[in-house]
Amino acid sequence: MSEERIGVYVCHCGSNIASVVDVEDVAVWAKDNLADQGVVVARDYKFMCSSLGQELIQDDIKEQGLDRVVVAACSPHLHERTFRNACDRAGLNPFLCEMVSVREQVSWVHTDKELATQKAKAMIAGGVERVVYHEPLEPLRVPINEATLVVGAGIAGIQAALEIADSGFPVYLVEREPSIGGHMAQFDKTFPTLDCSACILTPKMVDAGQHPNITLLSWSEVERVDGYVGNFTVTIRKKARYVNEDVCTGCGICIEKCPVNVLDTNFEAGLGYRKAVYRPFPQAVPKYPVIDTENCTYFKRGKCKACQIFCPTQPNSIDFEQQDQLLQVPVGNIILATGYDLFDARRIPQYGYGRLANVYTSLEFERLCNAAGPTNGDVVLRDGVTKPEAVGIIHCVGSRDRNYNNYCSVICCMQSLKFAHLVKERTGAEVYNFYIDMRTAYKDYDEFYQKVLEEGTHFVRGRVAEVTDAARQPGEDGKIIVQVEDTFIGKQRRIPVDMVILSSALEPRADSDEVAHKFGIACSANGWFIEKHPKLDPVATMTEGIYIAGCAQGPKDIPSTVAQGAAAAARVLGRIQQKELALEPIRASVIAERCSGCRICNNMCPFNAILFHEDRMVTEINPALCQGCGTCVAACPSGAITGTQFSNEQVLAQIEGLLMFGVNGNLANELVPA
Amino acid sequence: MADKQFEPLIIGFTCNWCSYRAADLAGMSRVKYPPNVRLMRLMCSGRLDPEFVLKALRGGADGVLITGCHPGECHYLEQNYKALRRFLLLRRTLKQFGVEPQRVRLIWASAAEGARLAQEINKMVEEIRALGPLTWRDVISANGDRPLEALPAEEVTA
Amino acid sequence: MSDKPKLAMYWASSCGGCEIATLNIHEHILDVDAVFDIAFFPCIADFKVKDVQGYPDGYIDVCLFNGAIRTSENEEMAHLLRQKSKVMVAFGSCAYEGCIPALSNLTTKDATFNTVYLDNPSIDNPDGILPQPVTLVAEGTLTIPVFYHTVKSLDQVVKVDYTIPGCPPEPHQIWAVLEAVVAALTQGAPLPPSGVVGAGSVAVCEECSRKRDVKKIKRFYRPYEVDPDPDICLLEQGIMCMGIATRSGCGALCPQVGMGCRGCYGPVPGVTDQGAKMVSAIASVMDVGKMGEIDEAVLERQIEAVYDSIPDPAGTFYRFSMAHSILRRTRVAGNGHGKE
Amino acid sequence: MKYTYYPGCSLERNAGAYHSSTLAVAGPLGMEFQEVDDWNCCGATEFIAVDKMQAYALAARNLSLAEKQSNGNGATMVAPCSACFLNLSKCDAYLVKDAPLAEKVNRALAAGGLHYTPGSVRTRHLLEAMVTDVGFEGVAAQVKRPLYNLKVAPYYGCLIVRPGFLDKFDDEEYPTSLDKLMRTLGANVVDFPMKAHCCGGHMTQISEEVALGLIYRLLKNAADYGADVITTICPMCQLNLDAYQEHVNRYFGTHFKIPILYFTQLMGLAFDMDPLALGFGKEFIDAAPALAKIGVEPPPKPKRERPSKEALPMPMMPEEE
Amino acid sequence: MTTTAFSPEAPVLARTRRSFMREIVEDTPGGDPRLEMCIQCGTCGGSCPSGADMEYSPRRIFAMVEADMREEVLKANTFWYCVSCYYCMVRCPQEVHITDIMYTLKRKAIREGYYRESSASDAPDFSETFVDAVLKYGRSFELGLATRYHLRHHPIGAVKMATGMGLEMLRKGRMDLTPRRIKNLGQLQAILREAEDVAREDREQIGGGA
Repeated sequence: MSEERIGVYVCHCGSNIASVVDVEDVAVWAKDNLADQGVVVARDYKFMCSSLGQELIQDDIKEQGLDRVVVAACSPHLHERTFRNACDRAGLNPFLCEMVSVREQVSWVHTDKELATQKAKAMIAGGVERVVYHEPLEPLRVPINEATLVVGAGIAGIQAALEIADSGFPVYLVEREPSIGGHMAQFDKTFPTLDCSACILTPKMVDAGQHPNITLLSWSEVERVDGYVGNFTVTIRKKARYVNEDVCTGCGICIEKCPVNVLDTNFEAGLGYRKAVYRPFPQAVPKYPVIDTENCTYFKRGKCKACQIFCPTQPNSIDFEQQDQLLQVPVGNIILATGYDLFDARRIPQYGYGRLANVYTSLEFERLCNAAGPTNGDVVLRDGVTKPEAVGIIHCVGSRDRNYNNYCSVICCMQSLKFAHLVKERTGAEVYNFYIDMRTAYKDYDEFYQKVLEEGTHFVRGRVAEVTDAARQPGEDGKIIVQVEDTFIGKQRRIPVDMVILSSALEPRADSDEVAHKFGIACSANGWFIEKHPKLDPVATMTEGIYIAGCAQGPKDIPSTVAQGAAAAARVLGRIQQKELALEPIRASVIAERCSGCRICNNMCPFNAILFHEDRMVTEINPALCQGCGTCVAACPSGAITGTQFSNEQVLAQIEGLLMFGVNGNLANELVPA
Repeated sequence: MADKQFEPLIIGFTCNWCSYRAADLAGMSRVKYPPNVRLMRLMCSGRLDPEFVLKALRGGADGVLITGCHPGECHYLEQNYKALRRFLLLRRTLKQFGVEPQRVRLIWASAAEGARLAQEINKMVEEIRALGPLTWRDVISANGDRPLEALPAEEVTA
Repeated sequence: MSDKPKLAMYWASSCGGCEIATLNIHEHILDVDAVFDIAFFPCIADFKVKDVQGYPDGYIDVCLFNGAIRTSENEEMAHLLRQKSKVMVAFGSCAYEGCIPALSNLTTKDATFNTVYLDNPSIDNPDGILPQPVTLVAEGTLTIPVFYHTVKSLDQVVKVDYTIPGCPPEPHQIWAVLEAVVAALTQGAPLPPSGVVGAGSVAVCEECSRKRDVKKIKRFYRPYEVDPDPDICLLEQGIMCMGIATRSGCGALCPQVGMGCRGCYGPVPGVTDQGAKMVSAIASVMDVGKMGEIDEAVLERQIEAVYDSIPDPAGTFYRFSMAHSILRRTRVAGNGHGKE
Repeated sequence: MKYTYYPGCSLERNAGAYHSSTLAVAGPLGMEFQEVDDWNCCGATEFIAVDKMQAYALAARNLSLAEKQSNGNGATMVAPCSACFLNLSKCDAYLVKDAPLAEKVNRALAAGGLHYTPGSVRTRHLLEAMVTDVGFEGVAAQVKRPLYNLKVAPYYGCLIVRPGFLDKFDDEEYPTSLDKLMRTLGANVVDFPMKAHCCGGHMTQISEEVALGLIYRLLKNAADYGADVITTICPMCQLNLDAYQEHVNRYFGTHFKIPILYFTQLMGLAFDMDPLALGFGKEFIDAAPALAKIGVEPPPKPKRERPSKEALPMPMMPEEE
Repeated sequence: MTTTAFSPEAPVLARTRRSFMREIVEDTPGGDPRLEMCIQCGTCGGSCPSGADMEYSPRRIFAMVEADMREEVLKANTFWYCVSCYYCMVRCPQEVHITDIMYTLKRKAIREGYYRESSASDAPDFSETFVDAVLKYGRSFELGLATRYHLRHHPIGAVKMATGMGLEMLRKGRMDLTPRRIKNLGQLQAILREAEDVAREDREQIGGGA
């Protein structure tokens, strides 16, 4: 009979656990069968993490004199802190609490109730056996670096950076393009209020560019991330601009004089041109241009130098010898706001993009509408002159389609309604919106739909089958025909139009996996960064100190993006205000009297925490440097190194508990003395 | 239980930073895998003491799954390389103990590879199901260790 | 008989080295004779089993039991002596943890018989006769002990009070233990707490005078392949040395003379499985499989190539501790394991 | 390369020109065909409409014969007819996917002493095998009389690209392999947006009116883009566009005279083979006037029209990138 | 409500009530045809080459199936007008196996006789004539097929055929006057007979299959 007094708490998690695991049975079983291990109380409860659930544990600790607690609920990465804090409040050292993940590892991944229940029992047995060997510990405290890294300077990143900088803390804002601003800088009007995108965005860009607390690193990318929450070291590649930022005044003469015109597939979405030395748009922040070495005549052929010749600054701002720079910055927290890519509409050939001149993508149309765009805001056909008389707008291009992306891109309905309005306003053309479902669920959104209905836009409920120039009926010649089943009348229709706009899906960045990897976070199957909790912790990630905001987390509109940027900033500020961080007290230490000085462990530590004392011929571990991986513990052939929280006793006991049942319920474990 | 098909029991050691999170992710994405595997958390695959594996096999596991971060991605920089070296020497040793190599596996699974982890678990369960039970208890109490009088008649020769 | 305390020493499955070591305590043997009456000691005096059976329970004060449990006779004698003795001492590596006899746990009884009685150049056994537990002859029934499938340590069949490790235990240790017992018996001094006695509590390295550095082992060499540097840690020279995982007490005899420690004192206190610890420690310091090499197949190939220089890992790492290890023996598919 | 060859019912008669031209060009391209011994009908689109199990057993008999003929070496079976290709590859794919179905089909096959291991025979369309295995360079090497000036509309129809059960080799909406093959022969390939649309299939037998509408669309589209000939890869497509062209003209009051030729016939022509051996003359719409346009000299490169100053740039297509 | 509802493993069948839809799903080969995943977007109806001539678009047929309108569905001409172009199937955003479902509906309509009340009541006979030829010879026989079918349903067309296209086909050597038989016809017929038996067993077990 164990001397410990252990309480076991089994969470239903609503029905998340209880629908697969018979939680009541598990609790009864634990009380009846784990008494020898010291279990004196076992309860199940609807939501263990709720305040009532926590109080249940606290009351038991006080009233029943519990000295160990095992909570079988979700992953410890989610609620370990919650339950530890509950123990702490009840006067029990928080590290005497052990969590068993019966949601992520049982109810969510198994379907057979009987087997899942058995597995839950075995896992709880493991937790109980283990917790016996837990020791009261004090968390390690490390200072939090006050600086924050924000990756991606679209509206989400800008918002987050400004919030933090305004609070008086330093921010490194890294953007891989030559200018900050992101997709929002490309837009013309923003729904539902139709205010001008540039008018609301550029002041924020200027603020971010000039803020004394923001170090703006445009044309830069994060190379690697080391360290951990509170103490990251980030290596940033500042790509060569070939323009000396210290001297350049941003006068733009170099751009004017550059003889090379380059199709701008980036900012102008392929609808306009830029020079080989360029800034993406006139209001770019920072104002310094960048030389595109792929297209620059000097870089290609070794002559030209027009930009340098005409540069009026002293010394000359153009520096063809400039090299990439690697910067290392220490930061405490990181916000990823890396945005989205637009679905490549050429992947749906039947919509004709790339083949039929007057099929446009949504981004192309934004540029077409934009007063600063290639047509100065004239909505015209690809010939640059003709105003369309009829325009088709197709929703859900590449979204809600299992052949491409099975999610809803959220913004397309509203964006398409905005396009319908803009087309009407600029051309007076007949507008047809082709949609599957009209999704206008947000403040003032449905009102906008009403307005577009009032304007006389035609709404055809049906997913477009194809867009073709193969005329076969009178009135189709010279037009592009949108073929669709109008599902309300149940008939196939062929609607001749002059222009088609494809509301393309938002997709995760092509390199989102790579980026997630770099920062140690995860992507969902669709490729979006995964938040810590979809409802309750939407901007944190499973990796402490890394936050996400904006479309990198999933498709969303500008209001939500800005809200997330601010939310991530608030989380970071909260962290910074704590000044120091409580770290898991997971550390290795040498029992000096057991150490024979064999030196096997001496090169186990990449953090140089292991020292050998030649004089005493024993090894010692510096707890300040130790990160707690436990590699030296496993390596020590004399068992002279122990690790807190993951001692041999704890692990071996847990194994024993886990093996209490076979998968068919028969007793698997033979409790033999080794 | 004789009428049920053999269901292997597998103990899995996961790294706190990658594979345990992969298991979390598998859960969050509702990827299914058989309940034959019971995972426990270590801070790093470098913490894995070969004793843990032996203990699991001895205690009734039919297989042991060791998981860690991909080479080059260890949260502690390089400890998974040590885990790999230990695993390979342990595997050689276990072979001499008559433990088939399929029973003790090392796989790399990043925090993003929930589905892959589930796949590997599926695969391993299938493989071990095909190999049959290990039941080390029976290995130790094998025949010949019975008292004289319990010998069957056919072993008594003239 | 006098009322002196009674001493017994019995050999089960062992080589006899432990008896030699016991007699090798030099002039102290006279003290032993002075203090004890010998109650049973087949090596030096002619007692019969039935003599022992005739003793009342607890008649023997101290029984030094050496040798592993290999046959039914070994086991019966262990039970008998346990019953008749106040203090049971597992004496030497065989009784403690199986030692060399238990290496046969890496194979099967059939394979062992095959090597011993059938397939060996020095054997002349044309009829392939193998020992049979029971043989009927004209005169009646002959029985010999059953040869067990698995070799066990003494503590796996009876309760053991003290353990003296070593193959064999060093004479100074034996004397130290006997001295303590004698002191307890003659002067009423307290007995040491049960467990391992007469040995150190750290690893052999503690007693080894070789110079040690951070370990990076490129490959291993068999003893005949190299002429070791006399001053540097053998392991660092690629010579397998179990000293790092072996209990001290011997004075690091083998490493001091250029032979890697074989591990006969068993694991360091607090460690269960000496072999597993060796696997872990050795693999940890192999200088192969560098950071940056991320092609798993290449990595594996490199590491496996280095491990080829350890020809018999189980036999090496578990040379003495097989019976006491976690797994205890090998598993041979279809060869009598599991229920028949 | 050696292939098991499944000609299919159409090639025996109606599409005799396809058969003879296929065999004629196969030789120089190094494709060796061994016909499946005693093959039966693939079931077309009809059998599955009447009886599921029989339809799968029928197709599976061919697969089984091909498997047997390959002696377990993993047969590659080439079918020139798109419907045969679809039926056989689909049968195999579904037997792989649907284990209970495979078990039942094998029970049926067993009644004839046969068995089929799902996945063991890979059915490929002739065009796919040619462009993948021989390749465009291999074809180019045989071209002796390039089809200069001949404006060809490459017509794929449906079943070669849709739904694409195994090794999808070309886009299901806008395939290009036949375009490239025709360019390799020196022909002037016209854009033909309807190149993967339906020829009407068996609709000629169900509702001639509907069928003629479908055929009309294709002919009009090809004519709108100035095609001299339409080249096909499927006997059904050829039959519908060729034999019903006059019906279309009568019904719609049009005057189409577009010969419908198998791609292998055009290949043979470019390889300078005897037109008779390639089955020319069997077409309803006489090919001679169109073929007379084939020039000796390559046509001058069309001048790239300079876009007007105001014109906006077009997005680049993947092949241009 | 429970998380298992979203389990990718949970078989679709388990979610479907025993209904007309389930009958169709069970009788469609090649794995789950995903019929209940239809979101009524109309991609199929829009893509269908003969969609304009159908009484109900495929999308609408699926809605009717969902509504258990068994008779109306099986009497429709929709699936008889399917030309097997597979456009609907590759474009369907929900990956419904539409073409295969059309075949299943054809089989059901024939087996249960509803086709007679369809506006395309002749259509099945074409298929059956084709099948008969294959059962008889092992290969298709165009002349036989054409004449028998047309004589039965379009006598005037048959005359036209005989004088027009048919004659031309014969003259150009594109049509046989006599059918071609495969060598081992007995084997094929035995296989097809057995297939029919297997199918019958199946039907008895689950009911309604074709």
